[in-house]
Amino acid sequence: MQRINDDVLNKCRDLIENGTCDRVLAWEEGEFCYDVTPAVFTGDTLGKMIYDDFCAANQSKYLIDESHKEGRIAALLKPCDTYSFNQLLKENRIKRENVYVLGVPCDGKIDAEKARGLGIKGILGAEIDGDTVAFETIYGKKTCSKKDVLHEKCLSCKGKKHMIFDELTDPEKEPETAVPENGTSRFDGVSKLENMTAEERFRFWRGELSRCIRCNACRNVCPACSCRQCVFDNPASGVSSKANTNDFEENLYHIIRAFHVAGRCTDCGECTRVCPENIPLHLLNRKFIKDINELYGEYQAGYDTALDAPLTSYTKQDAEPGIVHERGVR
Amino acid sequence: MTYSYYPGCTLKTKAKDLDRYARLSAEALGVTLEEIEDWQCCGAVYPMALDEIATKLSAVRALDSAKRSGRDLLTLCSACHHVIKRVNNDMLTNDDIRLKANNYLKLDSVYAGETKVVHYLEMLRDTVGFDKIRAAVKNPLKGRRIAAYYGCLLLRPAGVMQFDNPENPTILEDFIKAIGAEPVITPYRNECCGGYTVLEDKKIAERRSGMVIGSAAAKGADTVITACPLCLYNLEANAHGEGAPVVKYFTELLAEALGVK
Amino acid sequence: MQRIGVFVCWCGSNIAGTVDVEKVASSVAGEPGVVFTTNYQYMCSEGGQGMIRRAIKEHGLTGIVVCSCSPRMHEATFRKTAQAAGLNPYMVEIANIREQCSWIHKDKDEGTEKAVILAKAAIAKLNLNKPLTAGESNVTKRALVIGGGIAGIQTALDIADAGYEVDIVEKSPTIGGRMAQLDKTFPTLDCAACILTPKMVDAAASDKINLYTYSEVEAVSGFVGNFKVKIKKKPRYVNSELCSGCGVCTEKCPSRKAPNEFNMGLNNRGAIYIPFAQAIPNVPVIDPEQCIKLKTGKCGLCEKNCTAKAIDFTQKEEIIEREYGAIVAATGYRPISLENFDEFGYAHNKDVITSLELERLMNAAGPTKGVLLRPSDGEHPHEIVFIQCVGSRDTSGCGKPYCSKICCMYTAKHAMMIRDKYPDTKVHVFYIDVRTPGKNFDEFYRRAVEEYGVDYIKGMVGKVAEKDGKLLVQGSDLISNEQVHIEADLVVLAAAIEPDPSVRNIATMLTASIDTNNFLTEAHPKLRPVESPTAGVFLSGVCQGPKDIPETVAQASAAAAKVIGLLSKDKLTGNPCVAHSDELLCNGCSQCACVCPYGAIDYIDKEVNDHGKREVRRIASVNEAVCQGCGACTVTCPSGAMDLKGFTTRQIMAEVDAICR
Amino acid sequence: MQVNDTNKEFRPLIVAFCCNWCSYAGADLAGSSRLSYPADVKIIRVPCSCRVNPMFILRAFQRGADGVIIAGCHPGDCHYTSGNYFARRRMTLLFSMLDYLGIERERTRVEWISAAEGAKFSATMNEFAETISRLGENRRLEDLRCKE
Amino acid sequence: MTVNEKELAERVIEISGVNTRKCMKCGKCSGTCPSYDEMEYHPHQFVSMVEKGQIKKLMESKSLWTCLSCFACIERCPRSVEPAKLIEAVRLCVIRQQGANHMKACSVPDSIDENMPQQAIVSAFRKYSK
Repeated sequence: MQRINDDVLNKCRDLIENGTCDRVLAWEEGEFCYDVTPAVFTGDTLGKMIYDDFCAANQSKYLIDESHKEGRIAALLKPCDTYSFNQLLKENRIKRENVYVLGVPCDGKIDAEKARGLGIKGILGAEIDGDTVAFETIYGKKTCSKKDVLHEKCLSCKGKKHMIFDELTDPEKEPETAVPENGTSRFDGVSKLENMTAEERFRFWRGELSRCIRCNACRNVCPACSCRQCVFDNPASGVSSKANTNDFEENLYHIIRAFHVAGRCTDCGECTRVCPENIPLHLLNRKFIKDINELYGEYQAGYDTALDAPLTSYTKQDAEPGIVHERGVR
Repeated sequence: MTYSYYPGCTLKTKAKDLDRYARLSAEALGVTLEEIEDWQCCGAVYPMALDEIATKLSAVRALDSAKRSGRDLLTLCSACHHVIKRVNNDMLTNDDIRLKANNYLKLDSVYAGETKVVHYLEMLRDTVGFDKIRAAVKNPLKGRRIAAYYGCLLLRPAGVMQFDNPENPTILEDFIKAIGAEPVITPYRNECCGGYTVLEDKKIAERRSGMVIGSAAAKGADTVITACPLCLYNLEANAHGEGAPVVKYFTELLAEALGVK
Repeated sequence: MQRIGVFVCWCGSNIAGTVDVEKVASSVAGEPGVVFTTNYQYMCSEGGQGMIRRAIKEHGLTGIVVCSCSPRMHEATFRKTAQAAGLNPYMVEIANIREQCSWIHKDKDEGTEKAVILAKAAIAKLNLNKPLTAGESNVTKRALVIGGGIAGIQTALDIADAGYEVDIVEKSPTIGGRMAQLDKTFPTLDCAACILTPKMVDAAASDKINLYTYSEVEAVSGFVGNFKVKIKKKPRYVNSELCSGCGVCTEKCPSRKAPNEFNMGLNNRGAIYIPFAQAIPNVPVIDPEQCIKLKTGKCGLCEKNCTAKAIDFTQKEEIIEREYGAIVAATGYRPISLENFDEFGYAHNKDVITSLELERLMNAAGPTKGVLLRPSDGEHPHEIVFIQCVGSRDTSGCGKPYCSKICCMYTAKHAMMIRDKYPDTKVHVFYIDVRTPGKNFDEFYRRAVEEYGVDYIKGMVGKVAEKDGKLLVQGSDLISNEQVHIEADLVVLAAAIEPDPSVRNIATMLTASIDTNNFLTEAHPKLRPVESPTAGVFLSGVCQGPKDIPETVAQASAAAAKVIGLLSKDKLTGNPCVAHSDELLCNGCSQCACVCPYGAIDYIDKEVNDHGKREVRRIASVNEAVCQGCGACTVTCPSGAMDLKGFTTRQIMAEVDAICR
Repeated sequence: MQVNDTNKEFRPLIVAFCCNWCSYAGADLAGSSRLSYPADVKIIRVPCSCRVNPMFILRAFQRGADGVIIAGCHPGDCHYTSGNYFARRRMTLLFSMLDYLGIERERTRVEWISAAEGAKFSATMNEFAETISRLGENRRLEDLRCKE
Repeated sequence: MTVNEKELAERVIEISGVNTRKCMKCGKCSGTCPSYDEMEYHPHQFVSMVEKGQIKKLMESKSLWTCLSCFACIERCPRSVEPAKLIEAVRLCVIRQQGANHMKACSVPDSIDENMPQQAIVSAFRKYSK
């Protein structure tokens, strides 16, 4: 199966040849077809560049460093990546003039692990076709329903519209507005937890968070967790710790991490995607997003950089913290 | 430009002129009005009570029909416009009404206020443009002094109707200028004609409409125009005596000016 | 490692009655850093302080913990004590074992146990204290007043009187503001011009006051004591040095189409004009929008007729840069636009006017020479209706939610003056409430009713309709429970007032906050009513909230007193407990600046050396003279780059740890 | 044999963060008015409620606190004009998150106490200490703390 | 206020969606009302009487049937109180009772003439009966 659309590749080649950019941020293949990693290409290495239905990573975070290098880089950004990109622009982390945003369309990205769970093994390639996915495997062709193999984050896709771009590779496909894929169901997971008893919630999170091995993958992939030095790595902060000395540590770590990105998290879902222990970390971030939406009005980080962020603004009529108590036992 | 068109009951019976001249003029101006199928009476009054759902459904059906055709919904009768516009606003902003109405109707897809409701006059102002109308006029109504009568339903509540400044509207005056006549402004142009109470007690309408007509006459208007069949009825019934202006639907004068009457 | 001394006070029996002070002293002796502990009857007494001073010297202490009353009581005392013994005053921590321990607990064991923990927390914090020095900055001994109305003039006069230089920037061609437009003033009915114009003359004559009329503030930078301001001087096209103020040019000007702003558009003025006879400076200005010469190149009649050769069509806009130690906003107000209130017929009826227009119609220097005539036909009105609260107390979105405060009183004034001058005139006032708090205010209003027979109707007007040259006023009379219909000749609307729209831009430049109604916010609603939250910026007059003239003048003088207090200092000493950003940790994300109420955080591009790697980064930089030390930024900062001196994250965590141990 | 500890009455550990301008002064007033509240409440002075970092609260729990209360100026009365408004949002979200993690929502609280409200300070602390005593030792956080 | 009246008042508030406490008693609604002289209780009284729970008096009043639903009181109210919605809610409390229609179908033919538009008849029916 083709690993990159000719138009996209040619566009990148043009951008380098006509001097607009000198590098391209895209993906390269690893050992297996689904084992793809973000990588920077120059004119010479463009041939290795890929962009297909396995390329799920949020590319925006790489642009913090890349945009501070000399020259200009073309970045293949999916619609969801542009929210993070915008948020980083708002926080002055990216030098806008050094990035040429090439908006690429996205039909959702395939989680090979989920496919393997369905018994589809030995994957050689895959392509989304409408509501199904066609796999090419060493055992022959296989198909399955798209929603069964999409990444968790794609199941609550914010929509197919790019929030910011210099050029779209497929302007025909660009919708006028961002329509969320699954409407209101994005917070179902959070609501389900909210409706449990405190005891059940406690057991749930204990079960999940106790698996944390503090590999920091969630932090390293998160575009909002882009501090020059993380408080948890800074001995002077008083909370640094590499390994867990007790069970509390990972709670502290994950709560503080979620708090630090509250109001800035675009809900890109990368934390959950990369967690080797499959901890549903996005449920922490989404809890903050849901609370913010309910208490302070709908807010989508990265949607409009001119809006005040919920935690750096206030109204005099804001709910009192007691509202947490008043909502009662759920 | 093509609109889904909702004529309403009165325009099919007592107010045929309002409808006929609107259609002729629209054609002359290159606007297509496609009457929606199976429309039902809008109910004539907007049910203000929050627990009234059934009485809002016919408006929702019309709105949904326009949504399915992918077009804006054009209205002409002031009452229909008022009802449909306000019900649409409910569907857009009131979660409870939206939920209940959709539960009743069981439409193919949820209707949530997507349709844009446009009054014929708004179409003239915003889509065609009064400048273009002025250019299209074949028989300018020179020398005619016309008082616009807005009534209540087009203007209020302004927050929902979004039609014009509710106390100092200009759309009909601009229209009058566009067809070559001179607008006469009367302070009662946005005061009630007496409305439906005429069924019970003609005296209220007599006083209210008499005031409107009297004021228009005192300011030298030869014609009063309106977009509402009930206003026309009340005003006409009280436009007697010497120097009383005639009461017409605005579409009739438009057709006359465009030379399609 | 610190060398800490712990001093436990008995406070007579206040502390010692419930807390075993000796046990407290001995229990903390083994805490990290503690090298000396003692207890004494009254630590704050000269004896106690002497004991502290001696111990500091004898034991080479680097810091002291005093276990005593609330730091709000004696922290300053013990800081001075420490300083006298050569310690940095910020190497002092207080454990509050009186108000928050001995006074509220009865059981001695319990009290002692808690006192020990509080002492340990203070010791833990002190171990992380660093000597702090307050920053100092110079003060430019000059003030800027933005706005030349009565508020700005009064503030400037008071500042000048104290011997400081002060500049007034006024956007219109003359100072005087709204008060100059008024006829009489309540509650004494003295003429506005008679009491205002002498002040205008004083301002112009003062060698300490410099007027920039027809000028606007273009940019503000810097901070308290050290503001840098760019002032844009618009071209008058008249040379002020040469002009004699004879006014011939204004008479010769053939352009007569411009509405006269000073008369609220009730008549027209020329393209070259002096706003009013007592204008200061008494120099005409050419309105480039109206001037035939400037628009077409032809005309120049004014130039030909000017014997002083003062007309100069080549004048250009000028930018002046000046430095100030303090800035006072006195930007004033205007009546709201009435386009949302056309039920009262303002748009179509010339005889429906605003109260400010009535002021001009009643004024001897106004368009009717002070004779009350209807704008439509120049006839005397015989029946007049006043409508109160037009756009005030309106939460529907059409008007303003607040009470405009001045309308009740000026309407009583108008009604009374009309009845006095034209006793055959009937005057009705539709009111919702009559609000007259103020010295001699209610008496004034009652005079209008009782002596002058003004008809006050409790209710509101719903519609004003014109009929045969009369205005039919339909309103409710809630007392008699009827709808009243009055055939009036003139209707006067008490339009709500709103801050002058220029305030938005000025607030942004000054980093002074404005509320949802665009009024400038005060630093504290009760205790700091004339200061803005931004240090060095003060508020004068209606820009802070609706006010009448006496209140405006009082606030203007209060703002001046604050300015004088600031300018009288040679150096400003800051609060050393301010935020500080670690340049190596800072992401430059700007979140801290979003929560800073004082605009104390700027971003600078600075070359940093991050473990050998040199690069230019965008980093937060706290202006210590402006920061007040609230700490909002520290929590917003995800990387922990922002910290608060005196209350550092590690210090507070050390206290938490000590308490929870 | 020693008597088992469980017989001893449970005394909670409560950390109170008080803003310098209102609530700390309110605590002083409670003291000078001799309005008592349990010695279990230990006050940490901060310049403003907006200085309270969620990390401080978690740290307190980590180190053994059974309840944490933050007291600040009433909304609209902040010495720094807006600090408590920011604190209000932060703490609302943090408390909601703790609740979401299954930690008893009663263990955290924000109260607005002015310098004149000595009685309110005392009443609040009495009531809060009672609530925490009733809840007992912070078992759930104890689990988190991995105590034996 | 009887228990029954309290329930009625709550019902009126609920179906009208009006917050009577927003009223500052300026009387602009009554100053505006074109039907004022036809009414026994006037728009501003509707607001205060609903607030006080005096629904029965209102239900018996002819004011209910003379409101023109012209929305002028709603438009001009400086506090967005919407008195007309209260009048409609009280009217509904009446006509939703069994046999309490203000207008009966049989009486209609007498009141109409050949020019009267359908709109008038439908409107009156909607306003006066269930």
